[in-house]
Amino acid sequence: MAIITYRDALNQALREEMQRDARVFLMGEEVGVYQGAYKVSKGLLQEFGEMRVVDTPITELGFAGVGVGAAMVGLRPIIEFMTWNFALLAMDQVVNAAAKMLYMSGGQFNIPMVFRGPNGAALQLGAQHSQAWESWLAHIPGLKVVAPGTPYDAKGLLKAAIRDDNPVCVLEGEMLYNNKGEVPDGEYIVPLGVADLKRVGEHCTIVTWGKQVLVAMAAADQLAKDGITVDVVDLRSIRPLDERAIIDSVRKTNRCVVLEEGWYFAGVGAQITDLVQRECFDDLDSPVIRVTQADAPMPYAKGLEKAAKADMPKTIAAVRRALYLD
Amino acid sequence: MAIITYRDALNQALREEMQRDARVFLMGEEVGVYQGAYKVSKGLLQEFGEMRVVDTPITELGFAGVGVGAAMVGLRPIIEFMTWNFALLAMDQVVNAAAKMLYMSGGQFNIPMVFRGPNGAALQLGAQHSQAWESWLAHIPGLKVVAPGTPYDAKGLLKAAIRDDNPVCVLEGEMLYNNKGEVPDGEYIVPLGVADLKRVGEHCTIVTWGKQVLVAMAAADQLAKDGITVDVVDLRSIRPLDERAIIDSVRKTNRCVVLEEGWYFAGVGAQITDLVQRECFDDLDSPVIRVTQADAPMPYAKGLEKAAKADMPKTIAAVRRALYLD
Amino acid sequence: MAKRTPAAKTSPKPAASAPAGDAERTLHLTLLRSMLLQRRFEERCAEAYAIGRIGGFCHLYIGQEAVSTGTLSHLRPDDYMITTYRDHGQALARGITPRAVMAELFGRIDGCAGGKGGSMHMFDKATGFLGGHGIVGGHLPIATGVGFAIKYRGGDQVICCFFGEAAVNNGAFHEALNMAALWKLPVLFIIENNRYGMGTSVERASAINDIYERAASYSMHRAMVDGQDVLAVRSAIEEAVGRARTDQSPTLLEMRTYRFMGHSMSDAASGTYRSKAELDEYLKRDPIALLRAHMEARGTLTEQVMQDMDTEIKAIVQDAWDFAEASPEPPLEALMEHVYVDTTSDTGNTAGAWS
Amino acid sequence: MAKRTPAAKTSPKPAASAPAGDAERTLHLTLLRSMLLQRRFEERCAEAYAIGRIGGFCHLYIGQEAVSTGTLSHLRPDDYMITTYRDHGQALARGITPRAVMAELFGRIDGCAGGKGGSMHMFDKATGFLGGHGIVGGHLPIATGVGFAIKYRGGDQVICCFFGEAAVNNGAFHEALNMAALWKLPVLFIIENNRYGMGTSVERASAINDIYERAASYSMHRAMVDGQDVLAVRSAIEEAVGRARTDQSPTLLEMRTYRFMGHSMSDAASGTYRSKAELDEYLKRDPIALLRAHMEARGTLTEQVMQDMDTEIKAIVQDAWDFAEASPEPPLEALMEHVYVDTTSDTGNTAGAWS
Ligand SMILES: Cc1ncc(C[n+]2csc(CCOP(=O)(O)OP(=O)(O)O)c2C)c(N)n1
Ligand SMILES: Cc1ncc(C[n+]2csc(CCOP(=O)(O)OP(=O)(O)O)c2C)c(N)n1
Ligand SMILES: [Mg+2]
Ligand SMILES: [Mg+2]
Repeated sequence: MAIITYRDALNQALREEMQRDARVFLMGEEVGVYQGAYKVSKGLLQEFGEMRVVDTPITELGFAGVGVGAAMVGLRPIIEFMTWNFALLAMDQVVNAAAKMLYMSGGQFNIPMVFRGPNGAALQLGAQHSQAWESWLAHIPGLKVVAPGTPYDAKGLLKAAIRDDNPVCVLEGEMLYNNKGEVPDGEYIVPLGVADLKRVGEHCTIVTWGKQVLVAMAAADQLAKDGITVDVVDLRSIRPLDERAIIDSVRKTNRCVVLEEGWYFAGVGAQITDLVQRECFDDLDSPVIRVTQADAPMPYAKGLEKAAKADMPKTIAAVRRALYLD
Repeated sequence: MAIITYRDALNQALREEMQRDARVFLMGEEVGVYQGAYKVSKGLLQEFGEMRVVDTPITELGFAGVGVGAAMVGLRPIIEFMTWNFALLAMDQVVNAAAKMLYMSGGQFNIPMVFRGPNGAALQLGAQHSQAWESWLAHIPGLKVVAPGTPYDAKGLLKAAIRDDNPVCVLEGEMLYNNKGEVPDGEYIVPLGVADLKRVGEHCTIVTWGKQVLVAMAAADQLAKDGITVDVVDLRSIRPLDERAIIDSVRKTNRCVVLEEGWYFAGVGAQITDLVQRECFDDLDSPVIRVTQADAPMPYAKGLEKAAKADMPKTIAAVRRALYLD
Repeated sequence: MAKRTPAAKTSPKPAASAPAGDAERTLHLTLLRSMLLQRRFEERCAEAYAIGRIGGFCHLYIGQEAVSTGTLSHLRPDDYMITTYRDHGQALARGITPRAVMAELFGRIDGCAGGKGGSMHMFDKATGFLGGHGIVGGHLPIATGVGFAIKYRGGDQVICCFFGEAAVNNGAFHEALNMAALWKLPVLFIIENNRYGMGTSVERASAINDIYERAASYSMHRAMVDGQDVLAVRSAIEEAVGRARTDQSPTLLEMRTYRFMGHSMSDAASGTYRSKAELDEYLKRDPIALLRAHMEARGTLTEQVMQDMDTEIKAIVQDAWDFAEASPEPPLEALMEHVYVDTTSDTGNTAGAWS
Repeated sequence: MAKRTPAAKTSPKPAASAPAGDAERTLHLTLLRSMLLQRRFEERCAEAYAIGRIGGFCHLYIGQEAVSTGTLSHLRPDDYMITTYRDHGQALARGITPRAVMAELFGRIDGCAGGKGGSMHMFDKATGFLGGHGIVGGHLPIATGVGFAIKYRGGDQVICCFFGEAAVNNGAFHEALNMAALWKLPVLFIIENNRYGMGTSVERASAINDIYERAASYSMHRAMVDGQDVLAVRSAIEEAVGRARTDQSPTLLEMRTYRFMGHSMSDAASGTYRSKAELDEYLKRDPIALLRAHMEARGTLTEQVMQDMDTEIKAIVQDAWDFAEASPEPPLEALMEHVYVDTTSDTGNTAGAWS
């Protein structure tokens, strides 16, 4: 097993799938000559040429729609949003075109495409560049949504997303691109809709995804020092959701904390709470507790930004609260 | 008290507030010469002239932004979306500009503006014209979101929204415009963030808002015939949310059904479930049950559309399930 | 109000005195037939809407038939097209059967979108009909994407994209045209300028009136066309299609036309935003009447042929109605079908065989 | 690569031989001073970024100072302006103090947005600085809205809206310009064409290269301006502002300029997408050097004056740095402040007094 970065894992997934299938192409801002704003597409223009690695004008609505059109007639576009923040401009194409086309056409036109890019906050990027979109995207039937937290999952999920015949949103993490992890040398796929129990414990379940997986793992380490062990259920896919994995874990631990990067109101965490209180009503020893970003736009100032984020201390506090320890 | 339509109630609110404050203007597609796609702005062009009742090109992103700009320098725009479906194109202005401006500017620029229009499905309008947006909008800190279900609330909430110094989204109902109800002759305001207990009962709480209020009331009537009485908590405002009203009711009835028009995944209903399971953990005799639209784009065919909607029979079934009656 | 005459004068037109060959007659009859089918079909739609067979929003095409007919009569079967919610006429002109279109309008299982799309969302994979779309401007980038795919695969197909003149003010128009021109893609952008976007005239929505000139911003070929003259439409399309096939470059065509009905079934034909007098003026340039007169002048059409054609078409439309009415509603299981497909691309496609 | 010469040649420029009056000298010194302040300030920003005092994305303005300076030196205090994330230079040119700008960059409470906005989001109500905005194209409709408000209130102010050349391909540009022209609003749309949007040259993003010609789509006044020549910028602005004040009509100006640094702090000045040779070519037209040479030729600037000015400015920037460093971080309570205001409009405003 090679130890590579999350960035390289994504790059491998793109390269392998483009080699495997001539219908697959990558389009977005700065994916070509610039080699990707975050260098995820490094080397691809050189290998695959201008027709398959396409730099676009700054037109998120436009090029998302270009992807939809190409997908309608048999290509398999990968649309890179430089960050998902800018995808806000493209939501009409994502929601009204990509997600609904199959249904509106009575099953005639499926849209085999991927929308991908970094999601959520990085460091001090301010209010307009620090938004986590999974709660919006997962709200929409017709879309699939995945959020890998490790290099292994990043490669496997992106490959699965590219092969899926539906529109799949891949939420990456700018802060994850440099993280390293084990990635097998051979071909593999991480199927959509299958959670991964990243850690096994007894006292509480932490449900999370994407970059928050690392926060949960760090919290788990810390809690273990006080003899508190937790299941960390890494959803990996938000839609389809592996309800079974969540339910099984909570039925075992009888307690649940949901850790998410974004805002709390009608967030994905609320959906998981809804599931857990319904399916584990008689199993829960305490209410489901959610850890989310502060309910405010993201501030620039370092200290405020830190205070706004759903971090390890808050996660630990939530687990302790679920255990009635504080 | 006069008995007037929901449409006329909104029209009165617009007229009175425009008379009261020269800074208030109405802008959108067909609001002027055409008198409003749904005639909500009837007569306003004639009374207030072209500068205050402004027909726009079909540019949701553009004219929403025009509203933001006008609000930044002291006007109080009311932006009408012909329907909220088209507001998807304007989300960048609603979310990144209107909702975040006050925060990004460190408190210098508040945005006193209203975004309004019909939300959700009407009859057989198909996948792209039948979407309920409250779950997206309420996710965003910086926005307020209201959804009146009656003519009385429509007038009072719209007036409050216009006077509020923050951006407020008013979700109306195309199917409600012709509904009649009592509206006082004199001036009144329905404050944002205050729910209304539209019906008092014992056995279960139904939490709802907007056009689903009528569905809940009809279900309550029906249930009463079997001796089951319910609280109907009409939220009226989704953000700010009257958490107290929900909690108080559920602590009394020990059961809760949330009825919403839109999709279930990370919907407003999930947020309310999250609240209830947390604040009423020891009071609940059964899990919170949600009634939502089918998890699919809206189909055109009459029968399918009916089956997709969150209707009275489904609401009744949910209440009975909460009471372990079926 | 009208800053321009109803008919544009720049379009070419065969001289009335040229001898009429058989081929010409056949072509003209085909065009006439297609337009008449659309007309009669839409008239019955109005009736079906009134009695509740058709629901939702319903936008009739009456008055604009020369645009669909002139354009689509020139496409190859393997070409593509995409359009707005005002899509019945184009669906018929492209060759979707009246039965499948009417069944879709009635929300039935035999509809061309299985009853799930409705009036605004006709689709037909077999004829490359990539849908009627409900968000103004939304399908323009999709058309650019189809053009991209054609070039990507090295084909010589074209994609025809229809939209109303109100869409030219929308950002999606700008983004779609710029990319189509920048990348030289075989896309025909066809403005159906019927002078109004709902109740807003082009002059009250666009800072310029000759909207085809917007193409200059993208250094794109452009022309204004008399959209009531089906032959003028055809020759403009011929030129544009030729350019698209050989040179893969896009064109913006402004077809000046008029809708003889209200915007949708809930809108009166005249009154609020346009006068009866204006409507009457435009009614004089009914595309069907114009072609008919042209053929009569050339001696290629008799009253009898016209009447027979009309009778036959009425029967076709009645058959479509009967078929639609007999077609079942989709079963309730259909509600949750087509949200996702279950398939994945298991084998890949290194050969570049386009499926 | 470069299809055009670095300097546009169409702009007016005072003849070098005209006698230099006191007023002229004062003006030129003011312009020079403003540009130099921006330059020295940005140089220190690069330093502050390198040592972590400034975080996030940071886009320097070096090379483009003639645009901000020439434009804003002509505005009245009650005019408005709005810009992109590349906003430090304009903030200074508009008169926000270096202290307030630097404190904002350091994320401190005395910053012009209380530390909440950061590099990309400078705001200052007092000077009508309506923000630096982070979504490309997003602030253009906002500018149109400010123009609308000015007209609504019957004022003669103008709003200046700066944006990069890459924004002209975005739908928001199109919608904003069409409405500004259609409604005749006093908006100056100022393209800072520095040839690149990140790593994409204008030729690879826009189907036309003379992008000011896009204004033709809206029948809007337009011009190309040498954006390295602060005097050329000033005279183009003078004309456009005059038109906006008297006639309330908008203008699109394409200022041809160049950024001497990378796109942001994480981008090298040359290498991947532009050559060192190209950069060097443009460096010859440094706006500060150009004005300096012009003044020297006119005998209105000596080496000594220049050095004194530089020394003084460096001290001002150092003071800004010290001030910013001493300014406290916002307290944690600030996190939940400014999400909403608590006020409502209780009294109304029937008089139309604009607040
Ligand atoms: C983005 C968006 N905004 C508003 C609407 C509502 N709407 C439907 S059709 C229409 C007018 C369109 O006019 P035009 O493009 O000229 O086409 P026509 O109806 O004349 O064929 C409007 C405003 C919509 N469907 N999409
Ligand atoms: C809608 C949107 N897409 C992408 C980005 C990322 N981005 C930031 S600046 C930039 C380039 C903008 O270039 P230009 O408009 O020429 O301005 P310049 O940076 O040259 O001043 C891009 C792509 C963004 N901020 N907003
Ligand atoms: Mg029209
Ligand atoms: Mg640039």
